[in-house]
Formats: sequence, C-alpha cells, structure tokens
Amino acid sequence: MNKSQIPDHSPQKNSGDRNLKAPIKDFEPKIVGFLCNWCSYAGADLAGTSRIKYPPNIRVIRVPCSGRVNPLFVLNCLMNGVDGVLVSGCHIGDCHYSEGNFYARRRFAILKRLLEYIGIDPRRFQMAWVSAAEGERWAKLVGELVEEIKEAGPNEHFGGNR
Amino acid sequence: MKNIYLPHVVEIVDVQEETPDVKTFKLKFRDNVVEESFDYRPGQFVELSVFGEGEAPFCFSNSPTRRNVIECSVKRMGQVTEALHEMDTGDTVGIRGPYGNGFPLEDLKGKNLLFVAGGIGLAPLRSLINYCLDNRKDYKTLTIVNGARTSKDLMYRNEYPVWEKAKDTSLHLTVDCQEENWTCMVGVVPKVLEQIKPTCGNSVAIVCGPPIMIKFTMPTLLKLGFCEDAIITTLEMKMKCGLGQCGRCNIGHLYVCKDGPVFSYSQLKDKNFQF
Amino acid sequence: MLKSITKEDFFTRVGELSNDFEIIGPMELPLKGIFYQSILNTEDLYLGDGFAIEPIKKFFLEPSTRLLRYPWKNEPGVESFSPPERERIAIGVRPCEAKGLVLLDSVFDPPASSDLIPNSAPGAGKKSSNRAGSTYQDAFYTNNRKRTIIVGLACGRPDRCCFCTSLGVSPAGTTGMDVLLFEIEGGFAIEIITDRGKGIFGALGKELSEEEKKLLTSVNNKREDLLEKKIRVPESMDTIFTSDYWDKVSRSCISCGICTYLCPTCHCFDLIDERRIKLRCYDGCSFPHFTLHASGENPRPTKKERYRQRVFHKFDYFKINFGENLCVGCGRCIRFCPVKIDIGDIVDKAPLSKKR
Amino acid sequence: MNVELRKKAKELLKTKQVEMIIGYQRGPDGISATPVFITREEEAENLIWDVYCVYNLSNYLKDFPGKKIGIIAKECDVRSIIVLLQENQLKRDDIFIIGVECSGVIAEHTLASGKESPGELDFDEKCKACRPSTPRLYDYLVSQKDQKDKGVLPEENPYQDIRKFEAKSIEERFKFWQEEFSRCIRCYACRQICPMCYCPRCVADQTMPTWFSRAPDLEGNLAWNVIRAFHLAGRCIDCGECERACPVGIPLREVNKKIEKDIKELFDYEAGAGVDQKPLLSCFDQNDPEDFIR
Repeated sequence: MNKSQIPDHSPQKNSGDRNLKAPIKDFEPKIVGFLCNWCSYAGADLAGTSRIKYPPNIRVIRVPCSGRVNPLFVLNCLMNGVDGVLVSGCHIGDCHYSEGNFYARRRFAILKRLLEYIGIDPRRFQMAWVSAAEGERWAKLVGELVEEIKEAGPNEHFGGNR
Repeated sequence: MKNIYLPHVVEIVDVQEETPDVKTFKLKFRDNVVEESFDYRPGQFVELSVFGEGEAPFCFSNSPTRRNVIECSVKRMGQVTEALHEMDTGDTVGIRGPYGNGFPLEDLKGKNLLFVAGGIGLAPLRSLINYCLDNRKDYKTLTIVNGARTSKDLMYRNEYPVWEKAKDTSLHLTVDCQEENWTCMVGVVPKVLEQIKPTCGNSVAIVCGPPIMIKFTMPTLLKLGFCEDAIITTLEMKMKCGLGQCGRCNIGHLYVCKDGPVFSYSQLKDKNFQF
Repeated sequence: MLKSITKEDFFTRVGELSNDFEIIGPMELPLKGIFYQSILNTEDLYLGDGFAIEPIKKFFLEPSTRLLRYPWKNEPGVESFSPPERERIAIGVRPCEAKGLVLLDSVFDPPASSDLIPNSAPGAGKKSSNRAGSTYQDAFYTNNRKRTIIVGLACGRPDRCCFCTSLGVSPAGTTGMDVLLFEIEGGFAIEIITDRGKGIFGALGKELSEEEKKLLTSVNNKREDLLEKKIRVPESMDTIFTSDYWDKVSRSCISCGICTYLCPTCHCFDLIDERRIKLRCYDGCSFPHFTLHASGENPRPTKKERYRQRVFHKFDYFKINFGENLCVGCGRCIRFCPVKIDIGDIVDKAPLSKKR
Repeated sequence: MNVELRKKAKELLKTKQVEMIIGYQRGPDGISATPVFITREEEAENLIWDVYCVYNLSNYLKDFPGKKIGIIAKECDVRSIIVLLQENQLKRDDIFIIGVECSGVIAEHTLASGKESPGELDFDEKCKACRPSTPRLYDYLVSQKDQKDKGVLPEENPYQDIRKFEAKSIEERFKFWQEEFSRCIRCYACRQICPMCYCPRCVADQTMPTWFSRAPDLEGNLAWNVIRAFHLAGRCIDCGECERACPVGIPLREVNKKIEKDIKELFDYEAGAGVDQKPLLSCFDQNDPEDFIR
C-alpha cells in the first residue's frame, strides 16, 4: 500500500471490514492465560519439565494470585482481539494468601455472566483451578480450551484495524 | 494540505543525566533539509512525541547559536516523560514545532538581565543565558539566581564554571535547606533575591520555575523595584496541541502555547491571572 | 433564488444525488431520539420539527479523527492519514448548527496570512499578530468542510431551551448554508444561497409566486417570535471573574461532558496515542483532569473554575479573539444537562455590576 | 408536606445541626426540579418534594467532606447513602438524612414531549421495580399524609425483561449491545451522576496504562460500559440516574439490573440492605458457586 494512502475508516462505521484474521479452517486461536504464581504457573511449569505436549496457543502471564486479576485485564485482552482468556489459580483452600482465590471466584462469576449477557461467547473467558502438581491436568485443560475456542472461531468483533 | 500533527523524526544522539529525575536528550534530525530549515528562539518549545505513548511540550534548553543538536531536558513525571526516560541513544522520537512566542530578544537588548530559575525552570533560561553570552555585546550584566530543593537537583552543573567566568556575569546558587559541604546560599529563591538585591535600573527579570516559586518571586521582584513590564516569566500549562486549538492552556483569552509561553507580569495582571 | 418544490420531487432528487454524494441527515431512532447519520435510504431522512441530539459538528470535528500512524520502534516513517475525499451533502442542518460551523472555521481554518504566523519573524517579541488563539489550519477539519454541501432546514418549532435569537442567529438564518429549506404546505420552499447549492438543487422546482413569497416572509418573520427564551448577553464578563457567583451556579454541576460534547461550537480535544495511532478525540473543560498537570498541579481545581472557563470561553475570550460569542443558542446543553444547569440563565443573571 | 420539610430544614440550620441542606427546588422552567444547596434559613422556603424530584442527591455528598450536611432522600437515595457508609465514604455523624416518603417519581424524559401534569406523565421505570416507600434509614421522616398517592405498584417479577433478553441468541445479544453502545459519546455522564462512582481517578482516565480505548469506537465503548457496570456490582442500588443522564438513551439499567439479578441468584446479596452489610466483592463465602470453574 502506498505510504501516504491509508484508507480512513470514518468513526461512524469502523465496525465493518474488521475481519483481518486468518480463515477459520486453519485458525489457531490466541489465548492469554493469567496464572497464579504459586499453583497454576508451577503446574504449567511441571507440564513443561515433564515434557508433556500441549498446544502452543496459550501465552502465559504470571500473576501473584488469581485474586490479582482485574476484570480490566480480561476486557483489555478481548478488546485487542485475543480469542480466549483463561484465569487460573490454586484450588479453593490452597491459596498462598489464604483467600485470594475466594475473591477471584466471586468477581469472575459476575464477569462471566455479564460478558455472556453482552453477547461475548462464554467460551472466550474461562476460569480454572490447577495445582502445582497437576501438570498433566494443565496440558489437558489447554488442549480442551484450544478445541473449544477453535469451535467458537476467531474473535472477529474486536481488535481488527489495529 | 499539510497535516499539522505530522512530526519530524529525530534520533536521540546523547542522553545526559542532570539530576536523579531529569535527563537531557540531544536530538538530531534524520532529514538534513529539515535540520537546515528548523529555526527557533530561546523560550520557544517543541512537542516531543514518543510514538504510541503520546506527546508533551518541552522547551529548548540549548541556545540556537550553538546548535548542532536540539536539547530538551525532561523531568520524569507522567506517561510521556516516563517513556522518554526509558529511551536511549539511537532511539527515534517525533518532534514538531517550534511553537510559542519565545523571549523578546530585541526588547532585552541593552538591559541588565536577572535570571531567576527554580529546579527544571533553568532549562529555558539556559537557552537564553547562552544566547546572551554568544551575543555578549548586546546585553549588559547577567545575574543568574538558580535554586533547587537540594544540591542534587541543580541542573546543568557543568555550565556553572563557564557562567561564573564570563564577563559581567554572576551566578548565585541556592538550595532550600542547609546540606553538608554546601558552600553557596541557602533558602528559597525569593529570600535569596532579597539578600542579593539585584539592581533594578535598566533591568529585566526573567523568571521560570514551579508555579509556587513564580507566585512568591513576583512580589519580591516588585518590592526590589522591578516594574511590572520588566518581569517576564515563562509559564507551563497542560498542553496537547501546541496550536492554540485544543483549548486547555488559556490564561484569559491568551493561549500559553501560541501567545505564550513567555508573558510579562503586567500581561498576566491585566488578565487577572485568569487560569 | 427562492423556489418551491414538492416533497416527492425533493426526495427523488436526494435519491439521485446519493449516487455521487454521501448523504448525511437526521434519522429518528424509535425511543432514542434523532441522530445525524449517513443516510442510505432517503425514506430514513427525518425532516420534521425535532432536533438532533448531537449537532452536525460530529461530521466535521469528529468524535475521533485518525491523524497519524506510527512505525514500530525505531523503524522509519510516521504516516499521515489522508483525509477522505468523498463529497457529502448534509441535509436538515439547523441554522444554529451551521452558524456553529462558521465559528469553528475561525479556529480550525483561520485566514491564512503569513503575518499572522508568530514564528515567521525571529525576534518579533511578544506577539506579532493582534489576535490571540489559533493560526494553524487543520487539514482534517478543513477537508471535511470543503467536501460537504450544507442543506439547511429552517426551524418551525423551537422548544423552550432554544435561545438562538439572543445570539444573533435566526431560526431561518442562512449563515453557513448552501441551501435552506422551509417547510411549506405540500413541500419545501427552497432558497439557493451559494453556487454549490445551485449545482445540486438549482434545476429544481418552480419560482415562488409573489403571493407565496409574501406568505413565506410573514411566516419567517413570525419564526423569531416562537422563541420564548431570550437572554441578555453582556459585551464582556471581565468584571465578574472573581465573583463567588461561579461557585453558586456550578455547585450542582456533576462535571460530565454532555454540555461540551453536544455543543455545536465546543471544540476542545485531546490527542491520544493508542496502538501506534494518533487520535484526536473530544475532551471537555468540565472534566477535572482536563487541565491536570502530570505533576499533580491543577490550575482549575474545582467545578467553579471549570464552569467559569466554559462560560468565559464562550462569552468573553472567544469574543476578544474572534469578535463573536462562541454560542449559538441551540439549547442542547440545557436540554440534556442531567441537573438542568441553564447557561442562558446563568449568563443572563450574571451580576455584572459587581466589581471584582 | 413541603411546609413540614421547610420547617425542619430551618430548624436544622438554626440550631446549627447542619451547615448545609441539599434538597430540591423548582427549576427555571417552572415544572421540573433542580438540586439546591441551602445554607441560610430563608432559602429553605425554596425547598420542595414531589414527583418531579428525580435526582439522587447523595451524589453531592462527596463534594463537602468534613461538613455537616442535611440531605433530602427518598428510599433509593437512602440505599446509596447506605452503600457509601458501608464503604467508609461518609461519616454517619456528618449527615442528617431527612427521609421523604416516595410513591414513585416521573420519567423525566417524558417532560420534553410537552406533557406536564403528574397524571399525564409516566412513572420512571426504576420505580416500577421499587418496593418500599418509606426510606429504610433516616434521622427525620417527612411523611406524605397530605397526598393521596396513586403510586406505582411493584412488579411481580422485577427481572422478567432481563430473563427474556438472556434467552436470546448470543448474536442477537451482541448485535443489540453493539448498536446501543455505538451511540455512546463517552461523555461520562453515567459515571459523574453516579453516587457510587467516586474514584479520584477513574480507570477510563488512566493513562499508565490505558486500560481501554478512549476513543468512542466499538472496543472502547463496550469496555467502558461493561467495566462501569462491573464496578457497580453489589453497589448499584438502581437509582436509575445513569440511564436518566445518558443523552443518547443507552439502556444502562438493563446492564446494572443483570448484575443485580446475578448476585441475588449467586450470592443472595442485595446492595444497600443495611449499614453493617459487607461490600459484596470484599467478602466471600466458602460455598460460593463455582460451577463455571474448570
């Protein structure tokens, strides 16, 4: 494209022509995972050190606790065209900070329902408890997640044109 | 038609740490043609942009008379300055300008000049001081009063020996509180001015510093006998466009970005300090 | 040139024009109100008495304009977005809004004159122009103005918030218009004002008879009487800058952006860098962070200063710089204020005799 | 009852129990009400209370920290004062609540259609979901004995519309909100009018980092409206001010109500129930539902 001639999309109708993503058949979803430092991150680490194979579609962001995850993180991801977001923390009762995951559970119960209400596919926002010993489970979880999000298709509502 | 927001691309050729939170960036144009045509006066400013982070206005801190690079001193404060401080030589930033009126160089000719600076407020004054030194015959005595919170916050320390040695030039440094091994003056700028008692005859005082310093320095200067027209200051306001359009930097009907940033005390008084 | 045209013929012509032009006009959304939109179907065009919620300003100074695209770190080339070229016709624009555009022209499309540019004369001291404020021409706004023909619609039923006549605007005013429509029985009387207007509607309709002309004039004369709200606009407000009046009138202000965003003349904006794109978005003097310095210093710290700034910008500062009030009396800020602050009332009742 | 209201207001000011009274007065149009801030006894004559007094005045309490304020409040306003007390935004001793009995206020947007008298006007939607008419908390109650009210009857099932909307397909829901939010001009009136939105620096104004686009585009508008509602989870008491303030008619209450319904179902929590109640998201229950977690 000529340098000086980027087509302008007027603000009134910039929702059209956004699907700049790959066609669905070889669609590889981008998933962002917010993993708590003490359990899920260690669990994912274990999966790695145990050489368990799982799809490479997930980008991990390490957080101190699932209670640290702000709904804004989730929205920010989705609005930038991420296909799926996973928040993963310690099992109830195992939180390093005693109760962080209790707060997270409440918070995301509301957000999950709200996003669905607004019309965002519920498969795009998921939550899980994965312990440091569950490397196997982590790999399985990611595998399932990728399948589900593949079914849901690319997040074409948002993040185009960027 | 020209996009007035389109910046020139400049490269950071040197970064100098002035104080713990101020860095001076030396910038060189990528395009020689632009460099040739880019002309400015002390007291004017540019909009520096860190691509993707935003733009902020900064004054020129070096004199146009000794320019092979453009220098801007930046205090780590907000989004843009934070991003700038992360940058290093070889990185590119955007620059558009120059904007603003600059110091009234013609009016200052043949006058004794008193420079009153606080903290990073020395930046625009350094540009003017060096301009005066390079056109020494046009100006009479130069008195520089430079204050900072602590000795660590004093800017451009390598310039001080030069200024002290220059003809008919005196430099007074002050810090707010006494420190170990500190041999210059102690006290806030207005207090120090009262001690120095600079001459007010045929003089112009040029003040730049934090708002609180400007506020207290003005009455002191008036008390010392400076007339309202002979006190000029360069103001800072939140600015976005630098073009007199975005509507936030006005003092009365005057826009700091376009009609300023250099104002005389009488101009501000006329407008009743209508921020 | 004054002609009459049936509604049918008018809409047919608009339909023809939509092949070559983008048509912008008011559209009624059920239960929501009237909105200026790009019209794809001429039947959607609403040309009744109601007023659009947002002024036509949004098609000229857009809620967000893409200005630049940045390169990735250290790559060359900042690219300018080229302004769109498609020509447009804005239909149903009210006289107050058209006047608002003319006022915006003085900020974004000021008369180009080299002696007005302060940087041109080195050493020129304080001010080389006698006029403060902008002297830069904005390519995006100017382009939007240039590519748009304005077809106005005279107001038949001003509501109780309208006070345009107090600011020198008439419900049948032609300032800023290329064509002005008057609703008459069975169609429109159509006044062609400029050559551009003639170009699109010139060949249409038949000349008004003397009798019809008379009737229209008498209707037009009565239009101004329909406005109940009349305010006194002072020459200058300088004397009450420090009055505690501003504290009183701004107390119920909630610092939202409705009055500024919906104003046909408010033009303050913010420049935002987002994902390597520089955007220009609306901003308003009523927001607390509008003038907040990065250092935490705020020269307009409370509602009092912010509301005063809005009133002064409209009725004092702009007048000093451009000789006109920056208000056209459209009444939007009154109509939509969630706490019913009435700028007309506030200006009218300003205690000007009180010295500072 | 206006007589009683004014008498009480004068007494409070005279005895210096309060420094200011926030109440309602008749607006310049002679019909609607506007907020008024009274510091002198004689000004108390302007005070009114009737079906036109739609505002939730508790929004202004944050403007006068440390002052003793008297406030005229109906049931829904009182609930928001309770939430502010729960969250330590107010000191109970600093406010004097003059409770007023309410049988519903008018839907203000219908005023623009030229109708004026209370009989012609519709009650506000929010009132249809409201049950009690006497505030649950007050320091003095002005009862409505001189007015035979035709007040609104509470709806049998307040979440009927929400359930209906939930039953629609995901595409339909997205399309609906996409259209509604596309009109958002980001004037932040919904935030500014909300008594619960008292953050000194809203996430929408933060730049380090910028959480979502500040431009009024699809992403920015959707993120803003979702996060606004989310930040009110367990705090929104459905005073409906956001929806009333919105100049472009976005049905914001339908988002707030959705959360209200969910937290009732999930946690049996109702916002503003009592001063001793803990804020929803700063407490938890061991047995909170987690069927959505894998």
